Amino acid sequence: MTLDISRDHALELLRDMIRIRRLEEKSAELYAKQKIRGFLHLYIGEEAVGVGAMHALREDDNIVATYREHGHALVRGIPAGEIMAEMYGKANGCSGGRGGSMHLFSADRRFYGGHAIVGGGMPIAVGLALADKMKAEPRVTACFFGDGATDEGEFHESLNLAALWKLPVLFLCENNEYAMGTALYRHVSDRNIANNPPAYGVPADSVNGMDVVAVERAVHNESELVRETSQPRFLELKTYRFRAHSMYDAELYRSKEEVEEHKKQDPIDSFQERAMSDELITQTDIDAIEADAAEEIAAAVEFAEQGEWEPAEDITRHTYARDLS
Amino acid sequence: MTSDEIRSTLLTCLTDVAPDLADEEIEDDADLRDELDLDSMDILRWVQGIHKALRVEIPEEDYGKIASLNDAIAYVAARI
Amino acid sequence: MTTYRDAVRTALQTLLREDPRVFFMGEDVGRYGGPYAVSKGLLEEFGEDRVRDTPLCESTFVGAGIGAALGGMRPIVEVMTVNFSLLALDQVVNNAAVMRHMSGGQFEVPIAVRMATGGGKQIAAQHSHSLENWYAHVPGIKVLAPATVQDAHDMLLAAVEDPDPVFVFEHQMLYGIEGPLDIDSTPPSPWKAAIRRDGADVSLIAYGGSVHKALTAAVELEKEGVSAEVVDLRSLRPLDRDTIIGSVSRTHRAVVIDEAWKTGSLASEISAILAEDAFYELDAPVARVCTLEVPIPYAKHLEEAAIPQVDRIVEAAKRTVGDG
Amino acid sequence: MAEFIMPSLGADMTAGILAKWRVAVGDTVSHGDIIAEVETDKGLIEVEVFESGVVERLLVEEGEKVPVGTALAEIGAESAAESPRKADASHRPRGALAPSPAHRAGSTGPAAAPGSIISAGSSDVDLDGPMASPAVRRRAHELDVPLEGVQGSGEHGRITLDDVQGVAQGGAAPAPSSDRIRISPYARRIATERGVDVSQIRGTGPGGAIQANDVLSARVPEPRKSVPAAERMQRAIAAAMTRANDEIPHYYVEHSIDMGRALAWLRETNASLSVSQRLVSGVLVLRAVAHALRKHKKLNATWQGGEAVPSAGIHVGLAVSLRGGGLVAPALRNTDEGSLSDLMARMTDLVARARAGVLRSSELTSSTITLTSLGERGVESVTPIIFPPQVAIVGCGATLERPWVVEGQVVPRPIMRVTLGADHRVSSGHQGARFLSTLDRLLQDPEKL
Repeated sequence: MTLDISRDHALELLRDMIRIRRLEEKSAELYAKQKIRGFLHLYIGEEAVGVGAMHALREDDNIVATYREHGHALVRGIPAGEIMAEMYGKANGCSGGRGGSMHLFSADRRFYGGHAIVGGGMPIAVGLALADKMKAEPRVTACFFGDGATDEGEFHESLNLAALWKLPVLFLCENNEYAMGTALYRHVSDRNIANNPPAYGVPADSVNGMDVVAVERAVHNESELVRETSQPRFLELKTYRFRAHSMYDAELYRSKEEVEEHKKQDPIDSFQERAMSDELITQTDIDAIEADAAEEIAAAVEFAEQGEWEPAEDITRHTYARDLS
Repeated sequence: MTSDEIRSTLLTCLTDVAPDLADEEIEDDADLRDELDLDSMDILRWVQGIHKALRVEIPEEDYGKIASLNDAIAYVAARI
Repeated sequence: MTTYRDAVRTALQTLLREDPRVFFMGEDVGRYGGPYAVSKGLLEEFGEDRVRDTPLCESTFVGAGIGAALGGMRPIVEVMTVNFSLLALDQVVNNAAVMRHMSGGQFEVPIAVRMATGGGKQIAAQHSHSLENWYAHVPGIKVLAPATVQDAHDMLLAAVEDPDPVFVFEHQMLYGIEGPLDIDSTPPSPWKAAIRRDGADVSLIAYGGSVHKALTAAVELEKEGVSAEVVDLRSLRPLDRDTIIGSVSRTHRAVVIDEAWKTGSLASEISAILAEDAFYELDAPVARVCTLEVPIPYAKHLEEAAIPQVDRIVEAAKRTVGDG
Repeated sequence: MAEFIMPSLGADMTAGILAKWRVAVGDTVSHGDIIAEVETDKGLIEVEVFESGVVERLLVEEGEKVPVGTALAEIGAESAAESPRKADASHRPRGALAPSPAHRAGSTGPAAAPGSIISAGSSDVDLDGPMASPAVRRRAHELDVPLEGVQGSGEHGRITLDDVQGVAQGGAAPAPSSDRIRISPYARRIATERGVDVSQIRGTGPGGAIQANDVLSARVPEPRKSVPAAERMQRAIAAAMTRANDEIPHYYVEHSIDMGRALAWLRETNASLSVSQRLVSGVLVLRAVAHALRKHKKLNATWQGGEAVPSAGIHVGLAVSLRGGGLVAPALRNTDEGSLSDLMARMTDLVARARAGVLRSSELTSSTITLTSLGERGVESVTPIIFPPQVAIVGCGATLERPWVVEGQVVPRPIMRVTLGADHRVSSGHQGARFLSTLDRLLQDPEKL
């Protein structure tokens, strides 16, 4: 089956997936060297989801993401330097050093944050959609969450409320088969997550999250339906993370064989192969993309290294609109 | 001992008793009790001071004879 | 004279009329007219779009309010009681309170959340607690406790106008009280405490429903020759340290009245403030009159025994002046 | 050449055990390869290398536990020709990976430089004060042993309970400090502001705590340094007298005393004494008042918080007017004890110091009654106002020759008019009158004074 996309678009998709992967690899390295601290959740293996979705959504749409959101932020347009600086905790980070890896924000890009309470971002997405609906804005709110979030009450409440009030939310479930270390079959009664939303009147579908082109098409179709009907929809993106849940994880809960099996479907490798066999791209293109990515990441690290620490005296800034003391 | 020397000694004894008088112009014929506000305790301590400095003993019945500085100078001069 | 309930409704009407960004949602606020009849008639006046009955999902409708605020609206959310609001605490503490700071100042959450609090109606341990201090503990949000009819009106206007998340706690025994309401006056800052009664011997520091008990106690104390000043905190976060310290610097004695449990209460906080910043003004140990450390019981006599009453305030005040 | 270090996989990971090498010296590795397994608290974690090259040296053996940041291996450039092994490479200290400039500049940054972790665990020593556990500090407080002076015998000089106990038993500890006084913070503050000695106040608050009212009703002492500013003193007197006049229900009784025998005895005695030992009549009155108080204890008391508290000793305060216009009434402690000449010496000294303005504060606060005499100025009688918190005051007028009936004959006698002003809450006029007649009787027997 051919990809049925233009060369330019193939290059765009590949470039963004490679950018994410190199950013994540560099992050792991800098974490080991203690430049980055706290929790660090890497997106390696899941790049096709973020890249496909972001390419499908419109610039004016709202994004609510999770704590594994470096890739979404990067493709959404937050500069790699600002992401890296945020992970460093520097003042020139995209959240001024107050958020870190799990809490990337950008008002300019309508990126309403990485949320680290599982399911906690969902009511917010519902509220953003409510605001748009009341203001008659033709906007979709794309709400990313993992399979673990479907266990939470807020998942069910949010589906119900969005359907009841007919709100333009696109629920995007990044099912990577593990809620941290608990396998899907051990945390949900019905492993077919897409069975759930129709009970609330929310149409649901699934797509192979390792296929960037399939993801892009599905998200495009779903988001435009949401926009047209002003009703919520649900899309499950079946994916897999190749790395541990976070850095300090001995991965006692899954076998190496299982990981290796999934790596055969590496979204970047498989896309490269298909694009090359379709003669959309060449090895030279890939080398150029890799070189650009390496340069971009090196510049991002430099940007982070050169960044200033926010003065500790300013710690209370942004707690309130005006300092209370 | 000249009259001036006696006067100077008596004055020193007086300001020992009443330090606040040191800055004041003490008129030689002023009444010590009425005008300089000395009481019997002050007079006694003055008499004790004079005794120590000049070895002149002033008995109680003679207190009336040292009512002013002038009187006291005369009294002491006669007994040195 | 206006009731507290009508004062809140008047404020809601004004807000809905004057600002198209404002909408009001909560459980039974529309058709039912509000569990405390605060919003009676609003649905009819403003329609389903702006007066929204929500499903029973505190976490999600408060969270949706936060999202709508992020999206440029000025939502007013009613939670039926503070006990129920615990279901929404995740959204309050993890989202509303942190959004501005965690995003480096890029996003703000101008939401106003109203809820009933306090005991006195014999509705037992799942509807009667005073948990304002849980909220007042959290930086990033603001907490108001209107005790008067005027404040019930003015503070809701201020809460909606404020760029930060504001939580307004209305004591459920106050909805029926009557008082003057001047909707044209310029209200005092909601973030400042008020001296409700001047006195010389002891400061009775209270908020919300307890303010009225403190005022009654002050009258009783006067009969016994003790002149009590009554401080109404009004804002629970930020706390108006200056007024608290100012009052105690005049009276040198303090009794803090708080319908929450004593342990870890706002009364504890105020006592600590006095120990920190008014230590050399204190002529007697600070006294606290709080709810006994039990779930609020149903039976009338037990409920009354549990929550602060006038006689306990009088007794505590007399103890501080060495007269009890 | 690059180093492969023990990675930090979480903020709570400070060290790891190198469980297994997956490579050997000479192996070529590339970025992302798993080259070692590290045993952590969370289990075995595979560790990747972030450089590409040839493993030149393995610095840590399997099974060894090393801190985060420690160099585990050296990775040389891929082409062996370009990477001659440096002779000094093996001497490089472990964990000495140089911190980046950014880290040096931002020492307050959250990420510590690699290598600094190693010393972090040992730096929890409080260098600002003596090291002592809370229990030791409490015991030291109880025993009033200042920790600063204690030589610690524990580990790293830590002060132990035994150290504190030893100092306490050795008598090195200072006397208990005055903060044992139970007093409200506000009362302590205003006492300091007003110069009131709180050790002289009896508290009326809970558990005998001194409260503001106790301080406010305590007598404000006169300033003790140099000759006091007359105005300031006058203000203080005015305040004390106003309060006394407002608060104390005074009553007055008056008595005329024939001083003939006392003065005659005095003349006789003085004639036989050296100038330095001479007595004045005032000392006789002073002593007589003190002796009379032994019988009339109600007048020798202080009013504290609504009740009269009998004073333990008799300390008559002597009103001394200062020429500048001030007035002080320092106490002669235990006025009823010791010889008359001793009392005279003490009185002389006290008056001299009062005039010089060098009284001790205790002398200004410890009077239990006051004696004031204006007789020297010719005044016939005095109606004095009580100094709070005292409950009585004795005023003497001049001793004047008056017609007096003795055994049916009118004869001139030296008569002194004595007035007792007393607090009606504490004593009655009857009791006051009896005090004055005792005083009269005592002055008729001067040799017994």
